[in-house]
Amino acid sequence: MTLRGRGLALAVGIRALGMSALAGCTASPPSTALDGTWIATVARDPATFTAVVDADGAREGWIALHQNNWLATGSGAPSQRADAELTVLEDLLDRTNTQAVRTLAEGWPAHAPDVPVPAWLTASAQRLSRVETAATPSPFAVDSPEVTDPNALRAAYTVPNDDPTLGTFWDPTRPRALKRAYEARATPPPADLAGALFGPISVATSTSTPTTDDVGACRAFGQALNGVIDAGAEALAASAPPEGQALLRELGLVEVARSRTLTGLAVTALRAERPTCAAWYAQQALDHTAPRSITPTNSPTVYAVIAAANLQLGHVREALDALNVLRPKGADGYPEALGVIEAVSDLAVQQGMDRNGASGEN
Amino acid sequence: MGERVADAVSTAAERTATRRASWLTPVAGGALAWVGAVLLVQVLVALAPGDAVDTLPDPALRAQLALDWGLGRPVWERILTGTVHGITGAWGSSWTVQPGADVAGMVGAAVVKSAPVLLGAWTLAVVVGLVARGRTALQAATAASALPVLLLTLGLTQGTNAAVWYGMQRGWWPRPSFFALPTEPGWVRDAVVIAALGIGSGALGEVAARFAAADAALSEAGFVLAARARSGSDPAHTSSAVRQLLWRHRVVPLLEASHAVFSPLVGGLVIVERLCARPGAGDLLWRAVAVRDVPVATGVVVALAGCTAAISVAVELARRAWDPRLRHPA
Amino acid sequence: MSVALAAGTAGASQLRYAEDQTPAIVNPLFTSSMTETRVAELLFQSLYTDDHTLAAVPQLAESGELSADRQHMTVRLREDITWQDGSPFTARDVVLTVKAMKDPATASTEAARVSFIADLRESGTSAVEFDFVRPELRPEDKLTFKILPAAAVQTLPVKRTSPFRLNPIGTGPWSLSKFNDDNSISFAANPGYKGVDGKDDVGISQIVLKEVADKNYQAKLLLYESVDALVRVLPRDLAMLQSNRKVELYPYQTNSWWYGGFNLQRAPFDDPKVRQAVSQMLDVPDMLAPIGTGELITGPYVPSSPYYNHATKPWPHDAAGASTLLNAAGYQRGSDGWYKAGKKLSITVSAHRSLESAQEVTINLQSQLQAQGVEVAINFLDDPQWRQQVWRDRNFDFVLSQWTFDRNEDIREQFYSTGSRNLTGLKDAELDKLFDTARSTADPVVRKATFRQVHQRVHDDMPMVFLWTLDSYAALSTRVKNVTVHPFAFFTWANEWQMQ
Amino acid sequence: MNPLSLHPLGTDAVGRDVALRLIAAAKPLLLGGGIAIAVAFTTGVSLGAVAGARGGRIGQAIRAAATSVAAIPAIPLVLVLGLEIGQGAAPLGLAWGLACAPGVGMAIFHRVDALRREDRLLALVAHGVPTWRAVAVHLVWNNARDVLRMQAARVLAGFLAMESALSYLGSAGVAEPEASWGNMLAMAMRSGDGAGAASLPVIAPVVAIVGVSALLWRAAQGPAVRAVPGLHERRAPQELHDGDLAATNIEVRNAVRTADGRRLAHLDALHAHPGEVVALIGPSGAGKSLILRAIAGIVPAALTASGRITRPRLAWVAQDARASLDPLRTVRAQADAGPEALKLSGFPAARLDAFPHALSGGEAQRAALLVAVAPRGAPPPALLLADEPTTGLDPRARRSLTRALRALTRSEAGPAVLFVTHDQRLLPGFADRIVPVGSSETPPGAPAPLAPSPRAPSPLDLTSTTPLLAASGLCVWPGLTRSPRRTGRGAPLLRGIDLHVHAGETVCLVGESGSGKTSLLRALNGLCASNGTLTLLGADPRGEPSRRTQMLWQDPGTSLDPTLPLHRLLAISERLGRERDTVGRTVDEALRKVDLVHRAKALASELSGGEQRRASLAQIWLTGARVVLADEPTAGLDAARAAEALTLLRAIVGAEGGILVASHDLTQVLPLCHRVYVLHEGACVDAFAPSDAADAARHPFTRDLLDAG
Repeated sequence: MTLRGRGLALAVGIRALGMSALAGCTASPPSTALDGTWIATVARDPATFTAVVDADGAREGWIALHQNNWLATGSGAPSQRADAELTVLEDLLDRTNTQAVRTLAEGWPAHAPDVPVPAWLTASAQRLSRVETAATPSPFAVDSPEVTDPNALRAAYTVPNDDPTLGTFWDPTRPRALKRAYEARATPPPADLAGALFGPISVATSTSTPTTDDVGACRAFGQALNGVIDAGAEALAASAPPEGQALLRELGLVEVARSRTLTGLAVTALRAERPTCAAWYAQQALDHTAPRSITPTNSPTVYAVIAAANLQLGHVREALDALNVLRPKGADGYPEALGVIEAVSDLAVQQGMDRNGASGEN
Repeated sequence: MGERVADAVSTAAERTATRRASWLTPVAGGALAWVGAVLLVQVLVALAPGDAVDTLPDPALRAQLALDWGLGRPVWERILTGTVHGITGAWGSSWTVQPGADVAGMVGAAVVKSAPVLLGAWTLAVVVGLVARGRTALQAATAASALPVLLLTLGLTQGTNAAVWYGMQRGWWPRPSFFALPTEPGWVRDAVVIAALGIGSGALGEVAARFAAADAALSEAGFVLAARARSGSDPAHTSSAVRQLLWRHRVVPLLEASHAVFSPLVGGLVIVERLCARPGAGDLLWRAVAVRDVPVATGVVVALAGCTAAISVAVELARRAWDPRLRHPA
Repeated sequence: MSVALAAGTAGASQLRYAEDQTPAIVNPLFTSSMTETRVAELLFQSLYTDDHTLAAVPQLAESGELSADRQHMTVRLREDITWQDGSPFTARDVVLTVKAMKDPATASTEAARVSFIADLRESGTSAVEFDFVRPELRPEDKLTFKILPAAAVQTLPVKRTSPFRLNPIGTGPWSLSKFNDDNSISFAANPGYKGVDGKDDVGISQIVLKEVADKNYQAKLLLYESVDALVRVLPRDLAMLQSNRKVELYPYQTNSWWYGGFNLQRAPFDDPKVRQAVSQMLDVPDMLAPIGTGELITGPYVPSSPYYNHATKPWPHDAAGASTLLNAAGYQRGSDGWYKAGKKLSITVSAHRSLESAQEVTINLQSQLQAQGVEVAINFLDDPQWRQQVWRDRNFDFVLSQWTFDRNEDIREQFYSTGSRNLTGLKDAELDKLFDTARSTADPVVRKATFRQVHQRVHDDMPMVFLWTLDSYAALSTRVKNVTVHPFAFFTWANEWQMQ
Repeated sequence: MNPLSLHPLGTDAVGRDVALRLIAAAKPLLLGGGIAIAVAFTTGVSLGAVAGARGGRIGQAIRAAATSVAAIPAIPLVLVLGLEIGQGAAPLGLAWGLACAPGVGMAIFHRVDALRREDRLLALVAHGVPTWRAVAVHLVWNNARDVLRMQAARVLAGFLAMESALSYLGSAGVAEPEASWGNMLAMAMRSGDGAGAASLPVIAPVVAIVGVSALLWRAAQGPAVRAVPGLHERRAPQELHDGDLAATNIEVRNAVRTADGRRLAHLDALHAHPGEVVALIGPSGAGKSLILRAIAGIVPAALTASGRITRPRLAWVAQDARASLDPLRTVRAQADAGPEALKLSGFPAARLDAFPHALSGGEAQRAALLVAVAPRGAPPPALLLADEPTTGLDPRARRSLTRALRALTRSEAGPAVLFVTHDQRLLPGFADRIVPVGSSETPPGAPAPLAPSPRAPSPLDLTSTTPLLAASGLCVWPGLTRSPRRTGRGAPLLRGIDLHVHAGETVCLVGESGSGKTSLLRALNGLCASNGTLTLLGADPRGEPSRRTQMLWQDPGTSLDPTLPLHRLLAISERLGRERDTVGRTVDEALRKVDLVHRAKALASELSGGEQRRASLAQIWLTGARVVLADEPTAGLDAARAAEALTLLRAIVGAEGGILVASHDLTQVLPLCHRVYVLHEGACVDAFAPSDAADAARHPFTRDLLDAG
């Protein structure tokens, strides 16, 4: 089911809820696998959903959060959630950028022995190591340490550095600077519904989360997870009041929850150095009917995880394909991704230089 | 109601023609028809504009084949050698379907694969045609044969798939072995092919119409009237004597019908085999035409023409064996 | 990162996969379609192949030393490998295979892949010495062509009609067991298979290639579980397949893009103004809509390619602009079309019949152009006609087709003035210079920047209207375990797959 | 704007309106189908007509060629041709036309050949119509138009089925973007978004294909073939006993055409006792045969019979003796031939193992009697029904048959015989009782008008005038030929014939059936090969047959094209007459002369027997023929009708014309003519005037003919 048109639906859904009188649900409904998650609370008692969404006028922010348009969540609870997500996103971009620059630098003599390593590349490598070893996070960015507001930083990142000696190059520390900025202002998410809405859900599954990087085990766990979520969603839809069912259907909350859960699993797997599982989880999180676009089920983090995992697995072109989605189009988008894309592009060119091309028709 | 004198002496020329009623005439007739068919195919292929060989991409293959088939020679010589090859079975080798394979072997195997389907469809058409005696049955047979083979095949395959899948979804039955026509070979696919070919190619309608016409003529024949009169007064006797007489006289229209419907059946074969992905002569012909393999295409057509001629000879011999008027002319 | 290989019990497992057309000739020397590439991957091996991180790893080779001047290389071969008919694999097989690929009379379609080898010779039964045309950095990346048994390639020229195609002998994980009579091909696991770094057992004992011409029906067969794998799924069927838990979608990163190619050798498209006018008449998103989802492109690369120049602006869809261009080119708008010196502007559009959705796109293109006065005739060609009319005789005005590239997207053959696949007849010295600089530099950053300039320049020369790249997915049943799909050859790691 | 209102049937995958394309898709069917019909008809119809008209060796050659083209199945031929001449509706139509040509040709051949065997073509040619016009207009266009319609529908239906299938499969039929129901269906199925067969773009072409092919199949079927009563349904059992037949108020109605069910034949009461011979007599066309069949319970399919009948075990002998024998079995297999039955029927025991088609005329008659009397596997009959068994027999055969029947009834346990005839001369000494049967016009029970004694024509003084037609030393070979001068092959049928006809004279030619009367007539008209001197009005007709002679056929319908109204039919003869400058003879005058003005608009097929005879005489009058050769004009007529026919013929020919009549029944024509020639075993054995018929010098054969009457 394509969820591309969900944004509009959310606005409609909320307004409709506001008007209809919410009859309290009487008999205690049968327990479903999704009990205890925000989906169940929202479906069973839509009033709580409206309460959270209308709290201190942050409706537009919640809409933006639902559509994964994190830079437009304004202020209040949604923007805090957005900051948490952006922290993860920038961390993944930084991880990808660092690995790309380091691999490019280390692989240079093997691929182009006659050509000296360019100055900007060595400078970039030094910047990365210097920023990593800094004790305190004070120098967010080598260029403008004093700026701590992420939006201001990002405004400067739309163009590459223009260094008189090194020529134009993309400063590799930009994603890390943004990550530090978001970490600085991030606050722990509140424990109530506002903290969990549109977020991942934890469900009990028959098999335990795999610990080794074995794609067979990941797939078994993933399929079990899908089974549980499907069954729970079906049971919930059957037992929830009509407004709840409308909410689930209109906003595709189950799909949003599934995607966020799988993305979470992917990020943890990546951080636990299990790139194959990370790539598989991210693949399952993607909604293939709206490929290469940011939608309620396709969050920017999914593409960042795919890029990072594939780069680690050596599939440079798949990483580049995912990163291209984050490329800024017009006003929105993530300009810091441009540097990462150029780095990974150079790596792709370097790896493919010695192969002769094959081509075919149809 | 005029009575007339049977002029005993019909024209002399025709009387001598029937005297040679020996078994030789039909066989010679059939062979002549087949040679004529082979010649006609060669003429059509040679005279039609453009030469199929120059659609081949591979320059080496083109040069070698131009040599093999002597495409430079004058047209009549190509036709002559083509016909001689066609008759002697030296059909050359395939250009592009299975480059290098012997055409006679390929075509022979394909015809053997198609034979059961042809036979099945023919039997279906004749049996239903014979059984459809009553007026409504007759109309039903003609109406059914109005459905072209394309729609019948699609309807049967897609319909069966949808029905079986519906049942499987609801657990009414386990997954049948023949499932997902037409990719799974098996007796169900052959049944669909036979039904579609027998009915769709118009064979059924043709047979039903011929039997109805034969019955109408029989009902006014003198010896039938005599037999009915004879048995009319003895009820127990009514049906068996007359029916036995009539069945003996339905053999001849049966034989004629079988010859007449064989050609549309073979025609429909190409379409049914292609739609049901069932290998055979029709499918091989389609594949040869798709990749411009002229030797295989002409080979298949000549083989099918041979089958049709053989069927006509067999029918003619059966008629002579069954009908004394042909066996011993006056 | 070694992938833990579960000890697959061979068992009588069967994988059925669907293709549009059964390959006509199963002989790697004459591979021309992607179907034949995949079958060759099942049956044959090469000196080096890709590991899971797409890095070159020895397959038939044991090890290789590159000389100091990097222009000579000695490759020692593995001694434990035998052909499927039991004969031993020796250096003679390698030498004869390369000689056959280089033999002009054989006219092998893979000749370009050994153009970097000047000469080679056996040294002993298990070593081969290569001499390269130019110093090579990592020749093992290029020694990835398939090796045939000596018996098949010893007498030159090798003919397409040689009986080898009916009974191909390889060293790969599967051998061709039978051409079934319903136009499908069965492959059986090769007991004597020797895999990369010890992975010798083959997970699936039988693979069947089924020919199903209609792509829409292929998806239905997958749902009916009559087929276990589809190589390419129509974008239209993605939603249907994704919601079904028994099927798993794998993004299949082919660098393939659709184009409308002009014939620059003859009127009316020898005049660039006419070409630009026609391209401005086309509403490309409207043409893409009926056939599925994809991304529009402005040059000869896919957007995710490092060489794609995102700065290039697409030609505007602007009818008025098109009219002025045509007027500039000397055409006047008559009542029923454009006329130049009395002759009506009418073009024929040729399209390949077996290219899925080609009919829908061509008809859309025709209605758009005819709405703006350009008379269009459509000419659907099947394979033999396509090769003869389009490739051999260049007898076309406008051609609609699709190019697929492997990871290096080497478009030189397509746009270099003397390129063997330069269909449009583009002759641009400046562009040739860019290609030469790109090839000569070893600095990846310079090569990336140069190819981006090539992108811009080809966009401006406009030998083609660059249309889009379609999302392509492979779909496999969840009963197939431990699946990793190679982006170009699909079956490279199929020996590790298992069936439940 | 509801999209459906813009596109009633929705749009296809590429946004084209389905309804419009559905109509546009009819173009390949009409274009291709039209070409197919054109090709199939130009080759098939012309060759089929020629083969049908010529018959013989050329006919066989054309049929052989047709079988070899037919041997190649249609669709494979289309594919191979498509390989060469490309795809699309036009080449497809051309190839399909060639493939259907044999079928069309054979259908036309059978129809034209049947007409030729009924001498229809010969009549037209003899009348003066040029051969190609006779074949093309009269035989093919007028009389085979239903065949043409059916074949056209069959070709179109076949083309639709083939074209839609090939277009669906894609690489052979009509390719996109040209519209065809086949490729519309293919695109709809291919791009079905899960709706599958339920979506409009799929249903529309399917309905179109089924609708049109049903219509075409309906047109390709012949007239509604009715299931035949009596063959299939069980009939109510009749009560069965020996001896008497009692039948009262038998009525036969025609239930098909008129709603009121016009009554065709009626009989008040009839009974017959064993050993009795009852004769049913009445003018020809009075429905005698229908009554007989009603009694036997075997009325033709289109009619219904009512009335109370108690019938014993029956036997039935058809009018054409050979037809009442099962052609597939020998006589011995059909009859329980005991010595006593053989003696009664007079069938030679030696011929028992012969097949019916090998028997001579007389033997066939005896065999029919034997099978009726002693059928195999059934009890001997108590009542024998015979429907005009003597018609077509020459006098000697007629006499021996009546004697056999008489002996049969007199044998012990012999059956009663119910005997239908129009020939009263048989009855004296043979029939015990006579039951007259009135036709629908004459009320039942009215006494049959006994024939007035024919008035002998006044003797002519012939010595001075030169004969109109004179032949001396004529040898005649059988078989039609285009070059009558060249002598035929083999032995001549007749040798040394001398005869002449003077103005105003009526001459008769008498001989047994098979003695060559017809061949002699055709030789005189220049249609059969003959040598010796032959002059007609001073010229030899064998060169370019002058149209002074006309032929009158035994079946008057032969020379009348049944599909034309009478006035247009006669207009043809009028034009032929004008070409030979017969001044002022117009159609209206001819109609008045033969008293058919009130039937001018009627079709020739709707005329009664008498009216047809008068119409053919009008044809002859319009051509202004001086000599008329009549072939058996009186056969099947009772004496009165025969006399009436000849007097009318004489009125038409006028005093200065000559008439030559051929007949097998001497006694019937003797009183009506001036002179008689007798043919026997290939020669003219006797020539005499009626007045000295009783003279002793007559040839024994002539005497035999005279006293058989």
